[in-house]
Amino acid sequence: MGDYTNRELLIACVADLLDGIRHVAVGASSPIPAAGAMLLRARNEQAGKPRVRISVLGSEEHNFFTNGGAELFDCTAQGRVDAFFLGGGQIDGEANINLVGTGDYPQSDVRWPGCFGSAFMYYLVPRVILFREEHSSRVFVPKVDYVSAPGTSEGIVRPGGPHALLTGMALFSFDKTRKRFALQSAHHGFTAADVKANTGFEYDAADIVPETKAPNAATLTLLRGRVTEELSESYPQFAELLRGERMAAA
Amino acid sequence: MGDYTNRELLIACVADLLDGIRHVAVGASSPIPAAGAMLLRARNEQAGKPRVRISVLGSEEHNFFTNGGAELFDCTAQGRVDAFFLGGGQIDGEANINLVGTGDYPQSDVRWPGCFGSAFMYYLVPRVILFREEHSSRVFVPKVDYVSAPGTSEGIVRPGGPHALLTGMALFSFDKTRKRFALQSAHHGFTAADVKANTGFEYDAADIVPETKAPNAATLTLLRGRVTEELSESYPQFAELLRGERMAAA
Amino acid sequence: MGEIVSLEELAAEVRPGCKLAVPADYCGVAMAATAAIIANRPDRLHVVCVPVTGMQGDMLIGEGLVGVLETSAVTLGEAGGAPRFQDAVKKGSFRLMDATCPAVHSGLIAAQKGVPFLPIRGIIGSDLLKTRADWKIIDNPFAKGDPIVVVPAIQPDVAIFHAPEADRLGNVRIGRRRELVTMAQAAKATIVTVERISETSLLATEDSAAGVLPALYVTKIAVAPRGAWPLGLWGEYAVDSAEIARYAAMAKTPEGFAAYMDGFARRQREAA
Amino acid sequence: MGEIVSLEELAAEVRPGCKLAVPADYCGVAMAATAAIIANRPDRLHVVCVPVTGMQGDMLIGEGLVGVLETSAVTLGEAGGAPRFQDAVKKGSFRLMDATCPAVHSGLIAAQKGVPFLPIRGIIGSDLLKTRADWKIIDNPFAKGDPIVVVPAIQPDVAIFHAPEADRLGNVRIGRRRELVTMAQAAKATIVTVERISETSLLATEDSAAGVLPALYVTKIAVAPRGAWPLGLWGEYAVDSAEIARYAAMAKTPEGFAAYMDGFARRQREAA
Repeated sequence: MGDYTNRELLIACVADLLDGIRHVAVGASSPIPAAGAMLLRARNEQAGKPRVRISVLGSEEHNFFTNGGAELFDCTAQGRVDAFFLGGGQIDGEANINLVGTGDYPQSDVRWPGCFGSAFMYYLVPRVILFREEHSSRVFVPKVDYVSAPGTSEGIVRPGGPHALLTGMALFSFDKTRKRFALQSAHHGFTAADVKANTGFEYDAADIVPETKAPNAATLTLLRGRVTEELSESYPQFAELLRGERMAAA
Repeated sequence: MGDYTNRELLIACVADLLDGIRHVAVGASSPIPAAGAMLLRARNEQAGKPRVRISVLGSEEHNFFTNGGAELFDCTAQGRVDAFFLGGGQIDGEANINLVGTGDYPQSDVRWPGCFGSAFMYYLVPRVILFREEHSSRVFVPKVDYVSAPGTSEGIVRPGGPHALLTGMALFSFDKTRKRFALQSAHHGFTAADVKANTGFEYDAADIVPETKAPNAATLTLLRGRVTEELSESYPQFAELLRGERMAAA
Repeated sequence: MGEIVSLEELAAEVRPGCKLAVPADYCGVAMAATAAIIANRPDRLHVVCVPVTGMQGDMLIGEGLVGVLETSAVTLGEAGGAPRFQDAVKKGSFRLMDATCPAVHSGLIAAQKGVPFLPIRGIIGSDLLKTRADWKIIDNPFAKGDPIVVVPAIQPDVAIFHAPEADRLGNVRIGRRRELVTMAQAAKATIVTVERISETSLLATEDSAAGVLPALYVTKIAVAPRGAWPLGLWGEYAVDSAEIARYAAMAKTPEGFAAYMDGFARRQREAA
Repeated sequence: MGEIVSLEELAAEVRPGCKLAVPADYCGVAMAATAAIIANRPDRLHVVCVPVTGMQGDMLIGEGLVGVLETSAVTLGEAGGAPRFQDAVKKGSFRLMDATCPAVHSGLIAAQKGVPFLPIRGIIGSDLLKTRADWKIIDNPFAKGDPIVVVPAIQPDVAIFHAPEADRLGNVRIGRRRELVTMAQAAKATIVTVERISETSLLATEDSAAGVLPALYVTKIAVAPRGAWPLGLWGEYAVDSAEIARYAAMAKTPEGFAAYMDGFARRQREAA
């Protein structure tokens, strides 16, 4: 791997994808998105750019909401949440996501927890980043078995939707008009052919797919210093994992 | 006047009109309704009957709401407010009330404060007591100039409405089906003819109109003791007024 | 967000023609800021009273700054009717949008929730509906023969109120006055005057956090000691009834009102 | 209102077939009461999760007491999927009403406000709408060509949660978990277990009052020290992750689940 671990790359990718936002909400059990947001916050602070606000949902300490569980959704509908992360047991080529289960509904063969707020957040957050570390044709399917939330909509008020898909293997952009992903880059250690082999849906790709931009020295310094320290507070296990992987890679 | 003052009679009437309720909301500037509610609460306590809860709106000390200004209305819509008081610059024979003004709307000749919550509370509180001390044909008109809230409704969900009209001179009941008041009694010192002469709308009346039931000794003891003390906390000026009138009448 | 500025800078957020939400007298009225706003003379204001107003609204009307008044009532409380309001109504000096308290709350909650409307019981058969062309009756989609009123979302450009304290992060104590939360979340910008700045975070404990409007919803904050005077501030000081009565008496005529307003900003500062 | 009773008397409020609202794990889950409810075996429960559930819901499902499950998710968090839920879904043991978090909140707010429905953005085009026949699309009455979902009011028969403390008057501390206020106001009856009883009124100061559910909305209260265990309680104690993991492993089979539940009520009491 060399200079950086795969997770460090993902964190740096998240920070880049969030560039320009003022407020991002992340789940208490989503350490990579949180780390990416913290990296952007630290970077903006260094550069004297506008402050990035991070709401860690479900956290007692780092949750600045005071109006109960409905506040995230109200805040989002007010246009005050610029970015959010969604995953899915299945994601298809039109960016439809499935958080419910496989097989025939309701008696799913494999049942996942459920839609949570996805059938709302996906429509209203301007920059939704689809994030799923596992990159396999089990996850990235031609057509999801259940649409928890569709990738695109017509004829309704929908200011939000998918901005990018980030996996452990690659980064895709999404074209809402064409309802189609485009492979932007493959991460260090993976080829366009690896991505092709592990993706169950069709997508656009250039003849030569670049490698995902490596995090630069300044970014790695911030990430390994201040950001890892900040992570230790809310995500202590994850901070340890990052440190461990780094040492193994060094 | 003899044994009791007119205000004491009104307070006793209010307590009787509220009999059986569990929760009443009163305005911070409505001392007679509040006193009647306190009298009922004291009486029920003595008799071992269910506790009466009184919400004094706008009061910092005696307001048990914690969910902001919308809570009274939510609480009412939940069916948790059994009784409420409404007045009006004008009240007509169909129990329509006008809290807005006289003459052509919007450029009213005389403009009152406005509807407040009447266009909601009148529909939803099961037992609304119309209370207006001034009994004159200026107030009790054939037809209100502006309907802040109608006395009756058809074809809509309306669990609430007028239960009685209490004035400084008399007590009326209201028949929702016939949309008509009936004079129940005239207070001590007033005759059926006095009522007739000072009421601008038509109403039913028996040939012989009884005098409003005088408060009994036990009621007066409670009112002059415990209730006046309780009133001193939220309505100190009114408690003084009651004491003064009593002495003048004795 | 939640930047601490001067009273003048805060007042400058209220621009001509803007939709301005103000709270009821018991919720903390920014009277010092009102004086500062009047000095800027932003006219054609659309004032949304949440859900009623008193001296603040009457002053803005008396100064000729109100183009539209959306309110469930205007009253000086014990001091009686609001004289400049009554006079302006008679003259038709502004567009009047009479409302009923829960409908104002529902309109703001609709904006808070990012929905175009909220249903509300009651109202049907009142004259309010005749004059509020922006309120409609629809059929309850879940039951036959059940007409119900829907009121549109109310999104103020600016919400303004006065509170006991804010912290350095821009969080504001609102206690149990939760309509202030709704008002702030519904509004595009929220400006707040406070008695003082707390040096510790208001979100530090669960107890204090429960009564806080987070900085996320606060645009600008200015310190204005006794900033609600002559009105009161919950938990801090009572209304100055004598002063309100003095206003009520003087404001009965345009001349008396002008005499009262002359030096009001200074007297407001001196009351601190 | 707000009567303090035994845990058994409190649990008896949950009757067969009733609509029972339960909070998310971070809001204070009444696990001691859940054990007491299970002892009464009230079946055909319609469980409304506000807006999701975890171990509590999984246990009620595993015990065969759930007839309808209305939820936005069921998960044991870090311990993974909810095994009894997953198994029951596969077998079709109950009627499933999959939801999305803000729709649950909106349904409860509709009941809180006494309106038959609330509009909500999003949802259109998801498969949720296909299976939620009780959700409808209407045209926004204020704009042409703007379809919007409306969800009906959710009025639970009983709402139940666990909180740090109540006072002798029946007021309950809920801090900033305001969905508990909505849940309680929406419900016909609300039962609450608490860590302790406060001898001073929780409404005594503005600060404490801000985070209080008033007694008016509280039917019965029982003291249950460590009453959320093995889940955590905000501001009091953390989740017992090892115990949740033990449950997750054992509940993978009906037999393992039965073994776990055997003596759970006793272990719950002993955890205090």
